Amino acid sequence: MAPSQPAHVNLSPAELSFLRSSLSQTPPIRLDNTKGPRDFRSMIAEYDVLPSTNGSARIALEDGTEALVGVKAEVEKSQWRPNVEGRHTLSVAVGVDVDMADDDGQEGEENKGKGQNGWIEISVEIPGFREDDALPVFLASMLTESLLASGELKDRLYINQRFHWKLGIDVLLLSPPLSYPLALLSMTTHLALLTAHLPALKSEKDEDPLFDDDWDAAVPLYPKHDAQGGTNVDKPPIIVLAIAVGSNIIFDPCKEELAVADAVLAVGCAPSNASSTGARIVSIRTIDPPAHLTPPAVPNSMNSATGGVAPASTADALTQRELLSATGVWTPPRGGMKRSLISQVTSMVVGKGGVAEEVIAALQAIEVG
Amino acid sequence: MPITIRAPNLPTPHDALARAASPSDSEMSDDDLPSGTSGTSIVTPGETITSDPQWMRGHGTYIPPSTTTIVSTVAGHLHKTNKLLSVQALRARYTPEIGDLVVGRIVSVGTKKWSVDIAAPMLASLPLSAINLPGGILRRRTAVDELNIRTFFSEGDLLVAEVQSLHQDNTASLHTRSLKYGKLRNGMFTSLSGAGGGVLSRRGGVVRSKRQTFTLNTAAGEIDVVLGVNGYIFISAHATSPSNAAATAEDKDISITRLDEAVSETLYSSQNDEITPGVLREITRVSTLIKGLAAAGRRVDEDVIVRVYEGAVELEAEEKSLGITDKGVGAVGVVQAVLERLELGG
Amino acid sequence: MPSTLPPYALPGTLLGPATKYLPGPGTHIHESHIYSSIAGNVRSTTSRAAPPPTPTNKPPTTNTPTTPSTPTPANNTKSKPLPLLTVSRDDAAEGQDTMGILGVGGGAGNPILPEVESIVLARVTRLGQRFASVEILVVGDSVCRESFQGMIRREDVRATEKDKVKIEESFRVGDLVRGVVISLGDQSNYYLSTAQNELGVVMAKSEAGNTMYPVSWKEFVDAKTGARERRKVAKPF
Amino acid sequence: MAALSDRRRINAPSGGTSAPVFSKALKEPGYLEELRPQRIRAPKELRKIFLQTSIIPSASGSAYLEIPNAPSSHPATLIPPTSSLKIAASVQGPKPLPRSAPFSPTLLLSTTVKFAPFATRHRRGYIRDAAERDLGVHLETALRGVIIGERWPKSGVEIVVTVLEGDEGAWWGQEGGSNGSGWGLLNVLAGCITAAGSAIIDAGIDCVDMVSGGVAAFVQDPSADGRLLVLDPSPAEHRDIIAACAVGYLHSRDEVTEVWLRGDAGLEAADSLIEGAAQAAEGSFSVMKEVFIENLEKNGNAQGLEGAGGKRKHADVEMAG
Repeated sequence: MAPSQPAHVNLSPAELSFLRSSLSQTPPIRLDNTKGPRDFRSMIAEYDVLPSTNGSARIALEDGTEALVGVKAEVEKSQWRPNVEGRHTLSVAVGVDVDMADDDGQEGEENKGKGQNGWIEISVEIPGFREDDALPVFLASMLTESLLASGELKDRLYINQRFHWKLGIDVLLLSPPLSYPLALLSMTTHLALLTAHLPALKSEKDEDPLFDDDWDAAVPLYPKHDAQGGTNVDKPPIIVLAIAVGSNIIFDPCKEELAVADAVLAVGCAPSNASSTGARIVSIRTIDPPAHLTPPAVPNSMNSATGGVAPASTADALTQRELLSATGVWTPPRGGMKRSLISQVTSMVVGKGGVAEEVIAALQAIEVG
Repeated sequence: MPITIRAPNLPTPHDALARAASPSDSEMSDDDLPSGTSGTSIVTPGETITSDPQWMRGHGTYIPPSTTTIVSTVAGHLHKTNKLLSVQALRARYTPEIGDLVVGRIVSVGTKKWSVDIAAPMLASLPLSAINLPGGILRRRTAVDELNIRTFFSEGDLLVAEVQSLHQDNTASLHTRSLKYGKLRNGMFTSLSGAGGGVLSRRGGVVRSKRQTFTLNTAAGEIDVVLGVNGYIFISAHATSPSNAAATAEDKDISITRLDEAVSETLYSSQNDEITPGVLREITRVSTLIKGLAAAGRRVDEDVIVRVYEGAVELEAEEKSLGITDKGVGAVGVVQAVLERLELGG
Repeated sequence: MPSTLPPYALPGTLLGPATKYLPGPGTHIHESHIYSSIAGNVRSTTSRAAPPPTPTNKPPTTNTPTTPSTPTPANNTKSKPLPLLTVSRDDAAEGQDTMGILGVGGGAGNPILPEVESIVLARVTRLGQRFASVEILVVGDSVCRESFQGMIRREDVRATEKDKVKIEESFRVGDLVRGVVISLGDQSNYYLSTAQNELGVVMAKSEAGNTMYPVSWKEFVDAKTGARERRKVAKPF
Repeated sequence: MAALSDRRRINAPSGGTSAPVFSKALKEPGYLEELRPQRIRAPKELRKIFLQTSIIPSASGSAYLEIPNAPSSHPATLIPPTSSLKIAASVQGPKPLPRSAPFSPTLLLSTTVKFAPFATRHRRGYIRDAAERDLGVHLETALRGVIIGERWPKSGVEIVVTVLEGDEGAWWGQEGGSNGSGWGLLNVLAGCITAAGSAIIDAGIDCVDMVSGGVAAFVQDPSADGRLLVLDPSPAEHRDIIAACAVGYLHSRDEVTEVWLRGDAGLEAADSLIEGAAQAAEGSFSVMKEVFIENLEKNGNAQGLEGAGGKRKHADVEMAG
């Protein structure tokens, strides 16, 4: 796993072995036995908690982990860049924009502004970590790349040729990370973005921007309806955490479950453009399972305190340990993840009626309800 | 529905306090309530409890110099024992007391002792001289034991022990010199206090009682529950008693120390026995229920656990027969459902 | 899998089924087959003759008949010893040639860690009431890339009259000590013992800073000044 | 990161120096476009890989990886059309943990990925920035899965990867600069995995397998309408990268220890991207294998008599997926 500090597993080998054997049952027995492998831990969510932001949300998990996200939009002057024709056009970000077949700056782009990656800034703060520690950096970059890949958000930040919105998304974990906080942070960010509003623009074209001071007139950052009046399906991405234990796949693991995982996968997904159901993948990252750092159990046969004989040399110990097939002795997992398992996870996440769809729907329901 | 999201519940202070305070209320008669408590037995830091000099100050209180007023220093329930006034904090770390049965986790291994986390503000210590050494009869420790200290307990290992003594600075010294203490395995650990206390567990904890360890009979088999006074709980598959283990072991030489040997062979094992899936499931069920109890603000003791466990099994069986497969209600949901039924039933 | 072993292997190379061989250093088992875990030459030795697997390979099964969890393949070895597969780097076999202090030829040699019963050379760094701290410089015949922290407890200095041992009469900071590792110890220390005749201080300088030579089992003499200093002296070879 | 500027050294002007714009590019509108490199490799063909181990004498294991740039199609301009990848990885240890460190039952791994200041068109600072830290985490994940850490208790190993020249994210002439959306980082990661994977084998640390890196991407197909899967994409050669994926792949176990996928990938696309990246990693693997076998054979014959110079070896392997 990314960070070495919170990943530090402090469970005894006997506990690890116990957890592993319960999670590898079919169906797996989870730590909270009322939950199935696809179930998320129950949580408490609310939005619009910070009045001085454009959008905010707070989600608390039952283990006490709590995240707070504030989205703040500020008007910023766009950078000017001389074009080859000597005409001034907005500099264009290159990359993920699929729909723009031709972006070499020859065509007029006044009609539709294009956003830049730099207009969105995500910072993640976790108590007990420095800003440049591995965990916050990793979380921030995963959140950023999912957000940038998932749609036209950055294009909506375009005001006119001279100005744009700069979106600052500040993610705060209010408690020390008791479990791997990625999914929690992404859900909170999702909710904050979903409920974020930008003041309505009153000025036209390339004038200095002037905004309506009526908050009721503000436009949502993620409009519910597109220009044609149809429902807009563009929503912020969410990231789902899944672990594999043997052939079982378990979603939203708690700390103890994470500790015995063979592999951990974070899947970022956004609602699919094409249909109202299902989702599409915008990013995948593996996370190092903390089990790699756990101590292997000393089997009774090798422990002088339990009537066994301690091996005389490390070479000997190695042979005995490798031959160990007795169940109930914890051995840290080795190697990686089978590709078939990854595709199983992704299809469970983004398939029809998959986990992503349900989570997005549940978060949507908060705003509606 | 794999995901349950609830709106934050606004605190209902009056209701919550009344319920939480009820056990201690009964022992305090209204007529001699000291002044300044405004009807409830909850006091906050700085609140004057009484200025009557007849009362003596106890834990959680303080008398400002040159006055006779007793002032609370913590937020919690007011307790009165004869003329002694003490305030028990609503939420506090565990303070060890001699004789407490605690569940602890090894934090570090020293040359002659282990440091153990027992949820107290300071780590407890377990000297090498305070454990049962393997090899039968209680023997003196040797230099070899010191070198092999890690074979007994190493970092992360769980153990059940008794608080043997307290030092000046309130650090506890533990011992495991009894066959009922020692390393824990074949089960899982649950914590009701410490860092795990989140939004859902503001109250609750383990009740100090006569019996901290008990065996629960389930359909799948027997389950041992160790309720550490410190809020650490270990639930495991029932260990076959030492005599059985010795009988099953095909030992040829029958000696007096045989029983001890059989014990010592598994005393420091960190290898689990074979546990049937049924037992695994029941162990996690008990652990979930205990967490749910804590989250629902109930104090946890043997009686409550047994009752809630039986209720939950019954509830599940009924739901199954009715064809309800209501997964994902969460620990608190189940516990609350069971408690409601129990209260309805009497 | 062909029945013949490849002459050399890379990590992940399949060497053979676990029922036919025993895994030795440089190998691991994955799904009951033995694979190599380092890049090097493959050797197969029957465990009794070979030096790396000491004869104590078997005792777990013979000493403790009651231990239920002894892995089954190990039981088979009692009747018919399986050949032990090891993968080792070439240059490690030649040892001293390539393992210099400067580490000639990057990556040469197996990284070494002290293990129990290794004879080591260590330099005393600090003296305490009950122990002497040392840094282990040489393990067996190989010079360590970096020194390991070690510790000699007072009771491990001499084999006899342990109670009368005084650390400051046995070692001085800077002495070179030959010792044997008795425990991998806690935290960062390895425990050493010098409680044998041939173990102890092998090289020492006097307070005047001159080299000394041993004169008895507990004294060194300064070659220049003739001053005597007390040490736990290793028996000269 | 700008706030964390390095005060101990004299730094280059903070404005940075961008690639020169020649007057020809301004006068002739089409000229710049002419310079845009085109992919001439087949979609499944990898670039050439050069790998050499044991290059740093003081390290216990080291490797150097180079993926040279494509020959320039336009000799008229000074600016190289594409970037190349040059990575040096070194392994220090396993060595004892510092005194203050707590007991660790396994080998502690610390990975550092650092771009040399001159590694990209725009000069980079001395202090590791977020992208470099992120790469370090990815690399650690890739390596942690192959190392058998339990065999080295109480020790640590430091893996230092220096990117001497990094693949850039987009063509330099494109607006927005050569950084693009950071697609080049995936190539850098794959290179780091291959180089660091070779270095740990060179150091003789127990591994369950050899880990190699590979990248695959979906690009906008210029000829047909739709997406095209290409292996080992050089971002400068592709106008639009839709999604890309880097993996750390274990050849004989057929497992992946690290997946980094970004961009708008559908469901099936994600699977085929990982599949493609594994194929690309297979290519790097065959180079690694050849290098190590050649090393072993040489050692076996010459009994390790030669010095460091004799160990040099050279593998230019033409890869065809």
